[in-house]
Amino acid sequence: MDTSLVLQNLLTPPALFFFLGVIAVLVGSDLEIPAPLPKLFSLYLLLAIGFKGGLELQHSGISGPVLPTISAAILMSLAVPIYSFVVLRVKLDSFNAAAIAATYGSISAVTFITAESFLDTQKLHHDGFMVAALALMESPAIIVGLLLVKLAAGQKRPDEGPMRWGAVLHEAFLNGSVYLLVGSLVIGFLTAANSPHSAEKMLPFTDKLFYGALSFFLLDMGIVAAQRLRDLRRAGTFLIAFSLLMPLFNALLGVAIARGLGLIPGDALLFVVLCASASYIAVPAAMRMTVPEANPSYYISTALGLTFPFNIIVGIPLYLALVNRFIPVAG
Amino acid sequence: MDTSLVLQNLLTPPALFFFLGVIAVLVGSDLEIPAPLPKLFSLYLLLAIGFKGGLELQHSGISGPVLPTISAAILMSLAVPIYSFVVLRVKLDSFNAAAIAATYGSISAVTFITAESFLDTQKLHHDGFMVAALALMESPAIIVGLLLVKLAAGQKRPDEGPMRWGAVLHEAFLNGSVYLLVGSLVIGFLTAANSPHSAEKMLPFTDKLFYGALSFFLLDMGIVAAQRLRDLRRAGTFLIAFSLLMPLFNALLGVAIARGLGLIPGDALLFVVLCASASYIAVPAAMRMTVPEANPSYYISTALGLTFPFNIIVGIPLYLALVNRFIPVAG
Amino acid sequence: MDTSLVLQNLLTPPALFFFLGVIAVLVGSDLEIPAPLPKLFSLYLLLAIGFKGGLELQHSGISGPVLPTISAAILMSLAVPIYSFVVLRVKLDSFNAAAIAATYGSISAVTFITAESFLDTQKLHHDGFMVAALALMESPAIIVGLLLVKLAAGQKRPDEGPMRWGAVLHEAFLNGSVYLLVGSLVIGFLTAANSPHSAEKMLPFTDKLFYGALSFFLLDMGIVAAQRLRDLRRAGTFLIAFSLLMPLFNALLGVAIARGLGLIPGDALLFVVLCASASYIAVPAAMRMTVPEANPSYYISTALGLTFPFNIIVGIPLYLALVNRFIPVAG
Amino acid sequence: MKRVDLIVSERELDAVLKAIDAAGAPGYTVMKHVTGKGPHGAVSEAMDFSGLGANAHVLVFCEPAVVDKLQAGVAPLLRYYGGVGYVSEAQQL
Amino acid sequence: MKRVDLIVSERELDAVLKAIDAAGAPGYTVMKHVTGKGPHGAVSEAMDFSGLGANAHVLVFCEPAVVDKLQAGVAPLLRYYGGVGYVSEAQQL
Amino acid sequence: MKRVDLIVSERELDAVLKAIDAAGAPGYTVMKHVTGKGPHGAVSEAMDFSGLGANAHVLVFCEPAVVDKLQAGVAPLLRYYGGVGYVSEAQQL
Ligand SMILES: Nc1ncnc2c1ncn2[C@@H]1O[C@H](COP(=O)(O)O)[C@@H](O)[C@H]1O
Ligand SMILES: Nc1ncnc2c1ncn2[C@@H]1O[C@H](COP(=O)(O)O)[C@@H](O)[C@H]1O
Ligand SMILES: Nc1ncnc2c1ncn2[C@@H]1O[C@H](COP(=O)(O)O)[C@@H](O)[C@H]1O
Ligand code: NA
Ligand code: NA
Ligand code: NA
Repeated sequence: MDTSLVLQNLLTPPALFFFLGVIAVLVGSDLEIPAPLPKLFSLYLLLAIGFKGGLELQHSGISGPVLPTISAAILMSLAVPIYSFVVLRVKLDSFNAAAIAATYGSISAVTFITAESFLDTQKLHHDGFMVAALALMESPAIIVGLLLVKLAAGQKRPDEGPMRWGAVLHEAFLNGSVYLLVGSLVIGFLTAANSPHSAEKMLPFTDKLFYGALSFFLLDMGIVAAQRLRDLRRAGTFLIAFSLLMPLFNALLGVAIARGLGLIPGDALLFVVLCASASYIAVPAAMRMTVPEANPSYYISTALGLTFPFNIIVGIPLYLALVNRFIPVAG
Repeated sequence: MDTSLVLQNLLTPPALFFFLGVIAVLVGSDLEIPAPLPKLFSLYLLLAIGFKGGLELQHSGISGPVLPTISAAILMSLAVPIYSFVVLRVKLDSFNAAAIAATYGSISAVTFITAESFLDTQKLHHDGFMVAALALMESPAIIVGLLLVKLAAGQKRPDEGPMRWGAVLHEAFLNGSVYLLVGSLVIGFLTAANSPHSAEKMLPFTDKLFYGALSFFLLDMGIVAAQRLRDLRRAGTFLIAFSLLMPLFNALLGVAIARGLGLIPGDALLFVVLCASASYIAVPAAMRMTVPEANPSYYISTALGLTFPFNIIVGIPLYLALVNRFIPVAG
Repeated sequence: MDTSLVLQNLLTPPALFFFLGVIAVLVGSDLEIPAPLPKLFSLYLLLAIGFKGGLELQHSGISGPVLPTISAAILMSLAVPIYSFVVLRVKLDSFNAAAIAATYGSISAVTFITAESFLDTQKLHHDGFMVAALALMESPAIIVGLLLVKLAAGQKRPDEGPMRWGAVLHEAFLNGSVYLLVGSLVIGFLTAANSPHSAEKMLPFTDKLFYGALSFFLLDMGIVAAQRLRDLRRAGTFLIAFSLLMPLFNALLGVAIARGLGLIPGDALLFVVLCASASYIAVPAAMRMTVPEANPSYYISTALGLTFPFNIIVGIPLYLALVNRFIPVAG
Repeated sequence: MKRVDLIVSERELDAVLKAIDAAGAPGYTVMKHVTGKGPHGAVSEAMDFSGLGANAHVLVFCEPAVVDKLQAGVAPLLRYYGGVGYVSEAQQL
Repeated sequence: MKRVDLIVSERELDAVLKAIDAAGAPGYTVMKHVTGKGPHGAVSEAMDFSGLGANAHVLVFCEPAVVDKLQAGVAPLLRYYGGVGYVSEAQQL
Repeated sequence: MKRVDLIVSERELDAVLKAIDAAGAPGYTVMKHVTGKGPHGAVSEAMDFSGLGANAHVLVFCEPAVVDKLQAGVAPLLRYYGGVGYVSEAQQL
């Protein structure tokens, strides 16, 4: 069953365009999507996923498993960096260990979106409040990462005093992608309640176009991930192993928690994907800003060059197989 | 009733995304939509609004109130700069007064588009010929502005002789946004007559996508307007008062004229919005080119930082309340 | 009949927006679509045309006229550069002759797409495998062009040894546009077979949006073609005559071959358009890289400044008239 | 040889390039989308959606004689419209 | 007059511009989307979708006295975060 | 130290960067999307939709010895393909 799900995932446009991008780099095609076009797609996807999540959240209401699930998600984004840090310190200095740990505590919105699309092709329902969980897992991971740096290291930097908490919280909660995601969620929520007609008029843009735009963007992500994969060779086997095994471990933990929360299979898969994915947007940007001592090619390459493709291609269907195996279908 | 309309407008995606952009600047989020992506949306909106206007103009035909309305619109775009100039000279030199005056004689296409979307949510019909009025109000305002400079000032510039009328008319009638709007209007008009099937094939792009793209663009406009708002503090209370009271005055005049023309409520609202809005695209670009002595932060900040948000948020529903009050419903 | 078809083509949005771009340059409007936005549309069109072709190829299967047609297309892309070279050598040196010859052996994807859209408005069916022919005509022309350079000239270049065949084949088969087109074709083919539901979810992006996006892109192509037209004046009457007569000759040959292959009218038109069009993307890019001695303004301006507009405006309907005249309707 | 660096508003770019051509420069290089700050305040790309444009950096390598002509043709534009121009020494590679 | 060329990560751009203002420079020019290679490896635009940014090239024409202050304010940033800064002679056009 | 400014077609950029690396330069900075005019005519961004590219401006700060090697490795590329290269004096900030 696992292999059949993997195959079904592999043969959808998002995965295939991702591969097309990877292969472009491997065979040396000069295909490129020049800046700032990728930013257009990434802004669009955040806006659309947030807006759709907000609509659904309005329809389903904030009750039942909503608050427990969101709390569990936030707890995971605090816990993952801590145990990841302990593992990573075996081989790496505190700066690099903290930066990578924060990356794995946070999430990858594109992995989440791809999982949603996969659920659609499997005709499995999922709820809008999972987008709220997505939105709330970036900031805590950033904060834990910076706390770890603070506790484990002590070097002075030229242009700052002790620790600029204001700047840290600011970066954690107000970086562009978290802000746009949360903002669009709120807008969707308000619009669904007050102006259903205008919510409907948004759908051709936010909903119909979504799958194609995701596929286009994954073409670029394939190119970028493959470029990163090269960097990773230098990072050595320890990091390679970490970037494949840590997501698996987090996924298993996620399945257990989802079962405990009594989530339906669709929501359970999304929860697991949140646990298992790593951030290559908000957290790296925050780390690059606040922990310049850490080597970006480590934390970006692990999250983007290995964990992301692994999740997109093998992880999502594998996690669904786990969910199908361990989570009883309601009814 | 006014407040209920204001609220209804406030809770639609275009207004909410505009706010999201404003708040991003106020709270210091690093959300940005990098160049030249905003240009993509602005070109798209002009093309789509022109094309749709052309289709509708073909269907409704050029008769009834069409020519009187367009003539009245052109007269307003000539008159507004003149009385605005007189008011502005109280505090400003001729260069700045002329540039700001021209700005208020012209129109804001995005305000117009937002008003159209608002009419849709109110299920009020409006006619395609109003887009022709929109297209024809930019050029006269530019010309009056430059005439005012010419009459009121006399400084020599290094690279030009007396007044390069060719360049002025060129800029007034052939600047990119006027050209694209008028061109798309003509294309829509021709297509509707000769190839209804291909007109239909354009609609997913020009029509279905429109509302979402407008909302996305207003996110950027919110960011830009909020950045401008800061500049405005330096401009002082006189300019702040001008940029809120002049639109109101123009709107009242617009309601009176719309009543005189016997427009239906939908067209009347659009007419009022044309009178009340100020240009922050074509006119500032023309002024920056031809009146470098004027301070761009004055004419851009008033139009974009205050008048535009005022119209988008409060103005449009307020003007509709005025229209509902003073314009008898046909039938 | 010809003139009526020409008129019908002229009054569709793609042709009209192309004109709007041409006129913008002629009247000196500052309308421009800044980089890299045109690249977005060009990538999108290649992705969409490839994906749709792949879907249709899956539905029609690889049988009947598919392989003979594709073989004939490849042969044409080898033959056209050879006889074009002979003609061009009358007036030009080997470098320029070879570069222009390669350009005419290859194809213009946008001309092909415009022809497809024209077929739709004429309600004429065409098959998905024609996209495969499109994809396979770029590479051979590039190779023949470089062989011609090699045979006819002998100059040494500073940074290379004899002839870097690896690089040549690489450029011929892996340049971004060929790669994306072929890749999207394969993805469409696989998706249609394995995940029809997800193929359907791509359609709002790849299909519904297509006509509008093509029209928008042709606005830019009109601007670019008109800018090129100016360069062409310097190139002289020989090149001007070549760029109008060679497509006509290739079209006649194409009609004869299409008749021999027993193609249906829709496929026949596309075959003729492939023969008659010239490349202004992949081949110029390859020539600029590998034959720097040739003057880009010659091979780009002929293909883009004359042949492309000629085909878009007059050629496509004219070729359909030829097809209607010489190809018996099946049945 | 001399190296001339000019920073001007994109608005005046055409006039400046015309003056460079008129001065007989053998070539020039233009970088657009340049931002900055000077006596007239800060220039950003925020208004890009309107086509207002930002600054441009123009680089000219030329003989000293051309610099004198640039001085005559370009400096008045800089004085009137704002922008800066500087000259350094440079040798051909 | 002096010409100062700074190449820094877009990450540090704000801090550098603040230091330039503090040094009393009469103005500066910024070119973004700049890529390159240095002791810390190559910097590309590939991560653009994430807003990570690339390098920026900052150009300052100023008096020698300002260069000394820039030396004090900017050089520590370059030493700690990477990036380069160079000074040449320049004369106003 | 020396400052080397190279303006080349984006087409030759890879070859030029390879030559810079081979010459042992400690780093370089690249600005793309650069337009201009030279003996081979004007270069614009109009063909951008095809990926043809425009010019690139490459900036290298290096020791005089590296300049000599750049001279050997890059100058032939400039002579054959067009483009310009100039050297000035520069001091580290
Ligand atoms: N001292 C300076 N060094 C570098 N660039 C400058 C300097 N002064 C002005 N500029 C540039 O020239 C542009 C126009 O200056 P201005 O209009 O005179 O304020 C500014 O936006 C800067 O990009
Ligand atoms: N010698 C050099 N010449 C020109 N640019 C340099 C040089 N060294 C470093 N850079 C630029 O400075 C950036 C940051 O350097 P770094 O972080 O020190 O590796 C690089 O990405 C280059 O763009
Ligand atoms: N004298 C010059 N000063 C500055 N840039 C130049 C000069 N000559 C040529 N260039 C640049 O080098 C590019 C290639 O030159 P070329 O191929 O020799 O015409 C031009 O497009 C310009 O950007
Ligand atoms: Na995670
Ligand atoms: Na007005
Ligand atoms: Na051909």
